[in-house]
Amino acid sequence: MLKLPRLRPFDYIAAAFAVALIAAAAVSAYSSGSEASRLKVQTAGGEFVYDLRSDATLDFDGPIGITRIEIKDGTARVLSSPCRQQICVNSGALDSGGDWTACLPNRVFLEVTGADETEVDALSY
Amino acid sequence: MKPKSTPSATDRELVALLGACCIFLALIEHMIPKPLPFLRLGLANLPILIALGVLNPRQLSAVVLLKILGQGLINGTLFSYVFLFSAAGSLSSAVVMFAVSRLPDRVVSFVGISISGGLASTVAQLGLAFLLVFGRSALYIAPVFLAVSLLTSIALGLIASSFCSRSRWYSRIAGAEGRRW
Amino acid sequence: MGVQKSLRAAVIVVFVLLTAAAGGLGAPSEEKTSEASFLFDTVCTITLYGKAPASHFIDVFSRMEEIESRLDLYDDGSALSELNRHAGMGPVAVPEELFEVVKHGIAYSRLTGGAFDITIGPVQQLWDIGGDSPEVPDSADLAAALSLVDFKKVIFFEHGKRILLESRGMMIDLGGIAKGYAADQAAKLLRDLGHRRALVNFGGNLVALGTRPDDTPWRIGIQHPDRSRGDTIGIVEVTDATVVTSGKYERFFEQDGIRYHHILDTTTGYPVENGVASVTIITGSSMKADALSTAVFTLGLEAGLELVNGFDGVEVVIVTENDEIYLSKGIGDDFSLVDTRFKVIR
Amino acid sequence: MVKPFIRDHSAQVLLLCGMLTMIAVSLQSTVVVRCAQMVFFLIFAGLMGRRVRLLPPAVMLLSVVVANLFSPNGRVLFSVWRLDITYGALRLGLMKGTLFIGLIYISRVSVGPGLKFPGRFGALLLKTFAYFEQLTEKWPLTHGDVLGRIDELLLTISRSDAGSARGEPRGPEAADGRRGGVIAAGGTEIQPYRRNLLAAAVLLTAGWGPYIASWTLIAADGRIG
Repeated sequence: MLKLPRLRPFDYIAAAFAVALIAAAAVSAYSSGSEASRLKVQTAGGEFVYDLRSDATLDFDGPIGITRIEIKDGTARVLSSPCRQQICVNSGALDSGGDWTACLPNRVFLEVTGADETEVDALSY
Repeated sequence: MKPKSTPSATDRELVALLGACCIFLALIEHMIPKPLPFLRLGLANLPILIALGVLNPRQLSAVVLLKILGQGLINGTLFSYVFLFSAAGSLSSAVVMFAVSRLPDRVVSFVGISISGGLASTVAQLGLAFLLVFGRSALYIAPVFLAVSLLTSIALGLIASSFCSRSRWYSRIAGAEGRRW
Repeated sequence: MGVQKSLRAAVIVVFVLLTAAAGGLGAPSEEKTSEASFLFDTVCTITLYGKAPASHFIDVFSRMEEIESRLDLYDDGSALSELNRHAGMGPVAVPEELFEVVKHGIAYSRLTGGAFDITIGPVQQLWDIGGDSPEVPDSADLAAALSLVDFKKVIFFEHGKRILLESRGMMIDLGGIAKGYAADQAAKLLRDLGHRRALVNFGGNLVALGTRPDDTPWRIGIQHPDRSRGDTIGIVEVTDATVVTSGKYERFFEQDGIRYHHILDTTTGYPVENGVASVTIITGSSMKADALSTAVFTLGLEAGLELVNGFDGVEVVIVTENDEIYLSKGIGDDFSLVDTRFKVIR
Repeated sequence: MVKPFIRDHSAQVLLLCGMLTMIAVSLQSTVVVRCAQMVFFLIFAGLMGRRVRLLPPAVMLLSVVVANLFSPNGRVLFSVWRLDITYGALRLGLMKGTLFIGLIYISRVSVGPGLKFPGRFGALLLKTFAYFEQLTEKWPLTHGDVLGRIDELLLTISRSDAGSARGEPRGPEAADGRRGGVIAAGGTEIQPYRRNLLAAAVLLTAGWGPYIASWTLIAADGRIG
């Protein structure tokens, strides 16, 4: 049968490194904290979902024109909007679960879902 | 080219034989049914592991090239992603195993070399999977792959060690000064 | 053999790690689902916990659309527009729902001594804040519009559910209570559907049903008046309650460098400027909270606090423009400060 | 002049055309066309007598698609449990998966018998395949002391000096057992070099055809517009 060798220091180091690597990979992949943050966009033309980790510039058609949304570095913002008041553009970047903004005239609603970093359940404004 | 470094006929034979062993084992592995198309035992790495103690870097790279190319030819996947995966895995594992095998005998055994090589190969292939096919989902399968790779590479290290310690063929090619981990 | 032992140990460690990782994947506490829709000129979201069939969302939202179609001032086809068009022309029969909401609105107008007044319509229309072309109105026009604002001139005829607006040009604007009424109705509907906990958020008009999934009170953030949406100034903890905020930051426009917001003084016709930045009411009825938050905002700090302290079961958080937060007596420890730059005065 | 060259190098020509086809397939941006191409190359590999298995590519394609679905991108088509299936993610998964499998089968078709490698490395490869032959022939299908038998086998083979004993290896695809395919009707065997050239033409057409066709359509559109 197999004649087992005497294991030497580096064998243990390599095995320990491998176990640590597996543990690190498992933690980073499966820990609930790293649940993917997503950008949900509701428009007159349907519902869209994007991964906040992949940068993109997106155009959405609405009743009064095109709302342009940018996803960058894990945050989402409205770059430009055909609306007059520009509330959506001014509300800045959305980054944590529950953040949202909307362009009412163009019927575009953005919401970040996923890991809820805010400690409140809802916001009164 | 210096005449000294020109491989002798027997050395060329040895390179070809080890390369043939790689391809043969790859074929054996190919015939073993797998639960997932991506999980492999890495049997084809055994000859390279064994060759570490007998061949110089040039010859070793020739065996690795033969393995990659032969595998591609046998499976017909010479110019597809699969080939890219196998090439990346084989090359990175060979480089790492060669580096680790230069450590003194009392520090490392076949098992440690095999684990290092297996990890290098898996990390390289996961990297490619991330870039080319699976995207971020590659991260989710990474722990499973790394764990499987750890187990199989430990097994391969033990087999290599056991084989070399008693093989008459290995004694012949390695000679008295051949390393036995 | 030592080697085999350590090998076995390594194998066990790996599998324990893997199972632990797999365990972390599952085990969600109580599933949370949320849907949003554009209604009442804002974003309305409903969040349900536990088993929530899609039909529940559809039921509630279609009911909300029905309410909106009756109470929308800007929809020419709505029952409210119909009523406003007949101002000064005799009583108009209206749907029972509108009848009740207007009656409630007038009751709140009376209760707040006119600080909240649903007949503000003509003035609101002149400013058109939040509309397409807001501008500062001509003072003569404003005076004329203001003369039409008087909740006492709304007469109810229980028989036939008819309402009379006494003067021509009068206009009822339910914008101050419609969202509150709708949120109350949504909460009622959800309770009837068997939901013990839920969050109804109609543009900041919030109804929190039951408790959080871990049976602790809901934590409701109060919007910071100077920061972007989502930044909180403080948090109130509530169970089965509504939280409604009126803030001058919510809707406004700028003209000649001056910022005009949407909460209009029923006596001057101009946006209220009395040092108050926002008013948050915590109570049982969202419609009441909607009306009271506007009234307290208009009345200002002292009169506002006095008004609230006169009611049972109504609490208030008033944020002023000089970085102070005033709390009503009963709020106790349910309020916690987030932005420490502000001073809390109980 | 040309004919003998083609006759001798048809396997190389086929490989070259196969690689050109791969470029076309990876450039193909219409997801339906790429799916169709994948299916076509799979069938064609079968017709050419290459090993074609259905389950592994199916599992592969499915897992690539599913893996990509976890990264939502674009319009929500429908939801399965709590996962939103988005058009963008589905398209991306299909694009990647079909390319993966398509390239495998293009490669299977274009790496055929008779492929030669020049130079010293070519000679080494030949020798390697000669050893490989011996290994497959002498492989001991026995139980018991596997390592000991392997040791003996290696000793025998290295003593037999296999490298120079045999000139012509069976070459790639040898292990398959199924050698070359017959795509001619009526049972007439086509000459290997003709078959290689025919395969090359088919590959090029299937790869570049749709690409050029869409390009021409766009050009025509431009003229009309």
